[in-house]
Amino acid sequence: MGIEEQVMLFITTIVPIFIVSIILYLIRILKGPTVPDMVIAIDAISYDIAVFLAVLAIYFKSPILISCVIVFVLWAYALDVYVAKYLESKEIGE
Amino acid sequence: MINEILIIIGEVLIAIGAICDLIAAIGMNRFPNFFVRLHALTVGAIGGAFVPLIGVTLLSLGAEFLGVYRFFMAGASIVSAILLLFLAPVGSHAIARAAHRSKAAIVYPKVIDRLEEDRERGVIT
Amino acid sequence: MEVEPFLFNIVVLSLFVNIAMSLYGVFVRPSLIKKIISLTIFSDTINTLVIVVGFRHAIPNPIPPVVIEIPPPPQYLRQFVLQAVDPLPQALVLTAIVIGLAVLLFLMFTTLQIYRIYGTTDVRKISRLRG
Amino acid sequence: MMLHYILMALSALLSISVVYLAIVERDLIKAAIFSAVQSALYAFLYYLLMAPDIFLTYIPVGVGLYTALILILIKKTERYEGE
Repeated sequence: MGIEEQVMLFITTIVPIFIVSIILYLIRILKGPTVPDMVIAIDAISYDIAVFLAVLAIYFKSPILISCVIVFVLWAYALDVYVAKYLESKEIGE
Repeated sequence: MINEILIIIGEVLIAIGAICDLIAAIGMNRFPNFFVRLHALTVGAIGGAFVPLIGVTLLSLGAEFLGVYRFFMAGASIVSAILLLFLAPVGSHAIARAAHRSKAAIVYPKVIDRLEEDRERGVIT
Repeated sequence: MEVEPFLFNIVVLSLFVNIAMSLYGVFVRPSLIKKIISLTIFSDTINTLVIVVGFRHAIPNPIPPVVIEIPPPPQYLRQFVLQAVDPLPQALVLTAIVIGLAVLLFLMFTTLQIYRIYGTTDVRKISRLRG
Repeated sequence: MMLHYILMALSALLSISVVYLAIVERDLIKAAIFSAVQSALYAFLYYLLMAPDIFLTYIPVGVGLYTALILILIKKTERYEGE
């Protein structure tokens, strides 16, 4: 067994764990009793999906797809700052 | 020889990250209130995203079947890992501070809250 | 070879269900802000349908339409034509997303003026008022 | 090979539940947050449909700017629907 088949077998084994954790985070988003609970669950699901995209870029053998990860990590935390500014009851942008 | 060693180290780091993600997801569903769930978010951000991105860097440095662009892949993934290490605590701290100041999250199993007492007495703002 | 068209049909039918629900939100829900949220979901779903048109089934897997070997040898170009997806719908959708953002800004400004004049964002109350 | 189509179907099916909750929710802030989750799932679908340029445009617009503009609008008007 070559090194390529071994990496592909490893990624095929590891993918269901990511899918199960994404679905568990999504259950917390759908249930969440207050607004900050939903926001931190969205943070966690964003970082999880970012790692999942990086692993899938190896699986599809297309290295150009890795540039999506930088944008996703860079914009995932913006929702935190907006909701925090809203909850502190000040104007956004001052 | 060096390529196989890099690939094995990368696979071990990705496996650690996946298991940390599963633990963080279970904790996010079972913990009782907002301020306890922040601990699960920390496990999911550092153990579940920073460590496997370093693993992707090492694996793509060693994988020769990806072509010449594997160096681009390694550079992009390590840059995103460092960005995540800086940006994830900023967001979680901002949302925790706002939730405690505006009383948007209910703290149900609570023993004592020194910060709120100090704020009511006017010691800190 | 039987399972993959079934899964792809699930994707298309899910997008149709999303279109139906967002049209319900635009026509029935009373709040103007809920209408704006439904309209953004509607335009995003239409953009996704346009991209689904350009997707191709390729062996072993499709690749993005970017040539990553310079200068490309003829064997690589043949493999690229066999595997790459269609880049024309992606170029169209890229413009549609930005125009959607501009339309959202205009609708937001109009809603803000309505709230300043009438004092509400409920369309049932606005239609009952005069002047 | 099969994994590609399984992930596409899963992402589209999960987006149905989020869109339903975003339409029927009466608290408008929660509706805006569900809209952000729908943007993330659609971005994952764009990635699987092999359109990385759409991904690079749609993430700042869908997750960043749409949510920020709707939150500013709710801040200046009212939070609950139909009262």
